Amino acid sequence: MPIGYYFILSGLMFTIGLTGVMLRRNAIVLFMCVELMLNSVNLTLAAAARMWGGPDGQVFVFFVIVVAAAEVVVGLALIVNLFFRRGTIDVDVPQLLRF
Amino acid sequence: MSLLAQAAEVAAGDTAEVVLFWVFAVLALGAAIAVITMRNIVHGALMLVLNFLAIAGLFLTLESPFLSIIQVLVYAGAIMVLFLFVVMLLGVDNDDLLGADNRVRVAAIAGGGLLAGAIVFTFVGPYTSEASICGPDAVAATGDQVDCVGLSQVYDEDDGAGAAFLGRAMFTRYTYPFELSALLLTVATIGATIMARRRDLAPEDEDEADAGHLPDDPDAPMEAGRELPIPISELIGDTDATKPDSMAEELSQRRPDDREV
Amino acid sequence: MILLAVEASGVANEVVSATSGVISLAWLIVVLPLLGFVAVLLANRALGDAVANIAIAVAGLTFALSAAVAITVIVDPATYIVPMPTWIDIGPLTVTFDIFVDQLTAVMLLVVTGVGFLIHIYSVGYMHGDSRYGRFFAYLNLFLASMLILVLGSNLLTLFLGWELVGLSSYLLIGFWFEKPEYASAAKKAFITNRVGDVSFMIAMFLAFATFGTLDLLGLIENAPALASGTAFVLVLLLLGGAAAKSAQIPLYVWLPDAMAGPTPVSALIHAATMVTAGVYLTVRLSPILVMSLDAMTIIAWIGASTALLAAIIAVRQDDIKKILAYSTVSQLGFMFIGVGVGAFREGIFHLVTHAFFKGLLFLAAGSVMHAMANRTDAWGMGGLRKLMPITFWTSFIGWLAISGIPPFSGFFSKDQILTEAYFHGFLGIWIVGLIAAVLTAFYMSRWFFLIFLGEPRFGDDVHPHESPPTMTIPLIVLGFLALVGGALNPVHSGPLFNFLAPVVGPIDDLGFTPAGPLPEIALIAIAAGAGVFGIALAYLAYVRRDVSQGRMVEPIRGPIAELAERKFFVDELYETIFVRVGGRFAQALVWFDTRVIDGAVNAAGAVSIATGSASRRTQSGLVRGYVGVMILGALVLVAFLLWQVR
Amino acid sequence: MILAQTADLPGDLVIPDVAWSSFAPELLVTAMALVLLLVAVAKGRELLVTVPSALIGLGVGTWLVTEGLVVPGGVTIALGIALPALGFAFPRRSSMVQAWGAGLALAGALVLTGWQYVAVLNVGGDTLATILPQSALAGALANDGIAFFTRITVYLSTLLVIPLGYGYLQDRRINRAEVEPLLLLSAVGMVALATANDLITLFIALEVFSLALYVLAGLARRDPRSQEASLKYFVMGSVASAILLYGMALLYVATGSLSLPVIGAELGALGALRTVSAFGLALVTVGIGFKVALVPFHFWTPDVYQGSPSNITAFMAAATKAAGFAALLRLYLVAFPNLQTLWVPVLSVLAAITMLYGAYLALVQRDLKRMLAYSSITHAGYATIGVVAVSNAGLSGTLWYLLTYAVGTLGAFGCIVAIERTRRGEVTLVDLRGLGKTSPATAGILALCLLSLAGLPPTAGFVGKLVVFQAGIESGLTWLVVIGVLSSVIAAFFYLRIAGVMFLEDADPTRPLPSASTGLSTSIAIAATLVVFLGVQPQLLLQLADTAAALVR
Repeated sequence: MPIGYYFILSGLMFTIGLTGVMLRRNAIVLFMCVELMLNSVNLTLAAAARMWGGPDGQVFVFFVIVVAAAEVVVGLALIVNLFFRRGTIDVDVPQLLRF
Repeated sequence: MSLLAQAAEVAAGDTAEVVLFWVFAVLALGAAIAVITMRNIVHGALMLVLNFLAIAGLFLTLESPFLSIIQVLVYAGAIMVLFLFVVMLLGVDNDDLLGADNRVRVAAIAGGGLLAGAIVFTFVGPYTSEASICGPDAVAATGDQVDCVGLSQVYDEDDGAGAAFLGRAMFTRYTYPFELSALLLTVATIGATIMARRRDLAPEDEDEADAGHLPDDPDAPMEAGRELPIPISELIGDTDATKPDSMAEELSQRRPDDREV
Repeated sequence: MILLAVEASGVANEVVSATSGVISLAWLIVVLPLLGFVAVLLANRALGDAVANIAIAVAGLTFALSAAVAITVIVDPATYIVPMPTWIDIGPLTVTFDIFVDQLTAVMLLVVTGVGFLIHIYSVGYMHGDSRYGRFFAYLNLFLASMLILVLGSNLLTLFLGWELVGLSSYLLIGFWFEKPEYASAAKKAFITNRVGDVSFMIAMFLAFATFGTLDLLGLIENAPALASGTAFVLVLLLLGGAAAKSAQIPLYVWLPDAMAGPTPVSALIHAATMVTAGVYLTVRLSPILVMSLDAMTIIAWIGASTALLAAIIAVRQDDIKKILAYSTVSQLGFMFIGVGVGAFREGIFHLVTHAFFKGLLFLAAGSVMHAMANRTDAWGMGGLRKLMPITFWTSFIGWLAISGIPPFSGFFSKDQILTEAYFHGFLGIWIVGLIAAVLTAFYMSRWFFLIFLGEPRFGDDVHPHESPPTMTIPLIVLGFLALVGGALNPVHSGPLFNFLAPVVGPIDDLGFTPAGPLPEIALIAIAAGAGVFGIALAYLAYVRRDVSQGRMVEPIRGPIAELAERKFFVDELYETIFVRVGGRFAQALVWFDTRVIDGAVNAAGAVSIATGSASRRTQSGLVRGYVGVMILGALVLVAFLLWQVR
Repeated sequence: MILAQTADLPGDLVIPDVAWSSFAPELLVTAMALVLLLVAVAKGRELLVTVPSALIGLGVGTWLVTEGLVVPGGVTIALGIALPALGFAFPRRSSMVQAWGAGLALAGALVLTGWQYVAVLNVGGDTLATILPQSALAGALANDGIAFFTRITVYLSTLLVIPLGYGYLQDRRINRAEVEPLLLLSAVGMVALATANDLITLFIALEVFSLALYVLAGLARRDPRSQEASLKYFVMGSVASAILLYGMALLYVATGSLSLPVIGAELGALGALRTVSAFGLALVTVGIGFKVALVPFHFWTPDVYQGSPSNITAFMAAATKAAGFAALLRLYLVAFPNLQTLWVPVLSVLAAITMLYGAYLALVQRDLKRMLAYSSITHAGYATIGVVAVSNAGLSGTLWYLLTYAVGTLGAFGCIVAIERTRRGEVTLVDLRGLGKTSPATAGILALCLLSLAGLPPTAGFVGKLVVFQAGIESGLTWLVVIGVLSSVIAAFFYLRIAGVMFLEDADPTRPLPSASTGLSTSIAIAATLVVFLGVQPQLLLQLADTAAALVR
């Protein structure tokens, strides 16, 4: 399998995640889309590691997973807090800050 | 040699890899699309799990069984459980918040399509030739084609899963980021405790009344005066709204008009 | 030609590093007023009105020190550099706080500190009883320090430092009576107009540094002859941009008339004698660069001439006694720029000095009149003050004749020499415009003088004019004396001031000027003097003979130009339209973009939707996604651009 | 098991020598953050935590001194002694202990940074040079001028922010015990970002301080604006870092390395594969541009700056920008020098748009924090000029500019905190009317800091602009500098407008006067002093910035 197919696949997944961020207003789904993006990057990195025959990419994948976990923890805590204060998880509802 | 390593060896073989790649690729893409289009969040989350699992499978075909395990454990296991837990906790299982306007959808999808096109354009060619098939293949890279080295030779014989391979790099070359990631988790933990605490015992939380100048109802109109930005003519005058709003008016007002005494 | 021969006497100064003697103390000239500023501010509450004495003492000391420095320079002419600590030192750019003293500096020092000192004294009487009396003197000291930094800086950057500080302190002083909103807005207008000039100055500085590799005045002057003419042209025009803002030349003069909102001593000090001359000082200081581009100099001359004419026309129809003086200042500054532009640098400086005397005097006299008239400024509501305020009357009389260019008063000599030089350097058009402006000057100043002092009183019983206290009249008398005899500094073209300044101004003799016509010098002098007399005579016919003192009084000068002049040729309105209205539209459009477009989710993702934006504001949601959308759009553009670049 | 395996491994496994001194300041700050967390948990029994940690500190310090590292040892011992002393000085006031402890740690970190600077500058034959290798930990960490100078800026800003926000947080009753540790940890993350020499370190460091800031922005949990700021920052930040990450992955695809210098070398050797690297470059530009708020990736800035608690905003504005630009400098000058033809025009255009757009929009703001947010966008544009100059002068100019910007903006936000303490809600221009009369000290300092931000001499900001513009001119970017000067004139409008409202208008007697606590006044005063000092006598630190430039690469 030429390695490029992995790159293209992960690029498409990244694009889907990015499109999802623009489409959805639900904060939880939004984070899911971010997770999707991070995962597709992981795929790129793992494929590149295989392509170059070195460990760097795999190590990076490992760290990205750690980062994703940390981000999710904070993000979900934020959402929970937001939900209890304002009763919604629609990212577009709070609009006090503008202009 | 562990079972997983054997599976990886089989998976990364020529024909099996092609088959598995396409299966997992279709699964991953389909699940990803489902995540961003499904209205039910729980379904979406399950689709995300499916996507993660498909990627775990792809890691196998990429000769990285250790990553595959981590992927299943951390992502599909821990992170997704957290997601589902929060979804259940908040009781918002139905999402009717899909961007309401068709135009947004068209624009977003058009943007995504452009990006996807750029990605395909970038990789097709140099990375999709025969030379880019991984392993010690007979086809040598020519022109701008890229050769794929593959991982089969760099793994030690008894390290089928690549854990030692990974660990060696992580604890030598990448010690510092490893330590930093510990810091990251600390920060995340502190952050989550600050954020998710329902009630602060001590120190006392900010009074609800203190924030009372803000409309509680998010749909309420803005406070007067915040609605519009400052007209620029005010920049040169002062903040007093009763003043003439331009320099010229001020000047004309100041002109003494009492020539005939 | 006698006077062309004299111009060849440019002997270059030798450069001396002054580490001992009076000149080595020149840094005190800057530091003293700064300390005075701080001391007055700090002691303001404790000492009450007595703090003014600190400020005055500081100004006096500064003047004494300046005089000592100037005398040293006169006795022993050279360019003195007083070594001071380094300010900035990065790679090729080294800027020190060194003090630069030469003949030109000496002249400026005397004018700034001398007039400054007198105005400190005058302010004691004028500002008496003001609620922020102490603070006023603090600001005056700050201004003095800023102006002296400008004059004494050995580097374009330290000069710029003073340049900005002068702007800042004048901002504070113009807006001193900020209770009236238009005063505050006048202050802002002045500051902002000056900032526009600063852009030009800063770019000029960068260009100079890129060209010369140094910003030291000495280095600039030494290397100036090597300048390519194209660079010189651009550089001089950029410098002109800065100078025009500070010295109120077309098109940036609009701030000066408004600046009259400040207390009158401020108008006299800043807007007549010192700050506005900074542009003239700058151009003369860098005259070796100026002479590298005759085209640019011609532009300067024409800007000066048109400013002189336009401001004079406007002044003819102003009724506010300070506004008249303000436009007259703009006009006289135009004369100085004519001097600079036609290569008569020394004459320009000479006019700067005499102008400081007589315009300072006139402003102070106007202040004295306002003091007596309960702060009225409408000239039509005055009249007959001759008997009531004899000292003010007689000093004003001197000032009037001086600015009108009547021999042997000081203004005659300097103005005449500029015009003569313009003629002999071949600028016939400028000479004619200058003459017209000179006639108008005599006319409107006579109008000013006649309306205030002659005829019968036209004010009611509610005001009781009286002569001002001695603190105000003494500066008047001193300045009156100077305005009377100031011409003696340089009565003929090869006078003492001329020779004194010769080593430091640009080499004019080898520029190949040819006289514009066959007229001899004596004829030119006669014409200039005649212009003044003619203007006065016209005004006499219009305002004295027609019996101004009757109860009803009609402005005799009518017609479309007069109307235009009265509305100041609508320049303010024009600027208002260009900058404020159009700029405002643009800003509103941007804000609309930043809020509605980004805000409305609808429009988030593409330029297509921006075009159809307002129609689809139905959903007010989408903030975050809108932001993300634009970010992604930006990313797409970047990706597209870079991919296109590599292919 | 693992140990047994490593024993059998062939000799290619080299465990790197860890030069602890290379990141001594970060270690110190991290350790203090952890101790403070423990103190917070201990609740009233601080001595239980402080005494053991003091003992550890004394032990480590003594060991360091015997090893010849006198300065770090001394700092460690001093902190060890200070900890229980703080507990005694403020019994049962853990928030005071927190603040003092954090401040001391940051001061210690500054001392250590100074020591490192000296150590690296004395490379000629000095033993210290071996203690501080140019790149520590197998190249994951760069000990160069960017790192040192950013350390100064970040630690100094954090040090000023802690007293600045102390009273404010207490007033609003959001002074949670975790605030100081989070601030310290995010400062560590910022410095780690500035020292990062490979993509992994860079990414993780970025996430460390970003996560901390997401939380800090939402500190006022009952203030809906703070909530909103936090959410917006988080959503956009995580998308931006995903984009950045993808860019990094593409760079890895293109070059096969994660180490910045190696990437730099590989990109030079690359022929036809420039497409992938250009793609990566574009996405990395987006990600970093987001962090430093370049238009059009700036949209989070106004909202987040306005909504966050003011002291956190000050921290974000001053320190984050420095860290972000450090990463930007290192990425573009170390990893992408061979792609100059690609990124110099891109960044130049972005800088131009940023300068004009930020200045123009700041003009029409009423809310002071929002106005300063737009002004911070403008300043990102100015700092970028130094980057696109691609020269030592530009590099040192940018570093120096960020320092001057940091002190100016900290002073300004400090004054806003003082005004905000006496009322709830945003500070608008109307709140400032006549402040020059009623509260001349606050108004004077605010005006001074604004003048510095506007770039008027003789303040720090003027020297900053001068240095950056000069670097731009030297590199032939005259058009960009002209735009910069223009934008600074537009910017002068709104800075001046604030000053005008304060000094040239009458006070509204019903408005409460600003009130400054001791800590707040101290840090505002320090910031103002620095603004003047760096403007009048910039020599010392300019020299540091200059040598900093010489140390890179």
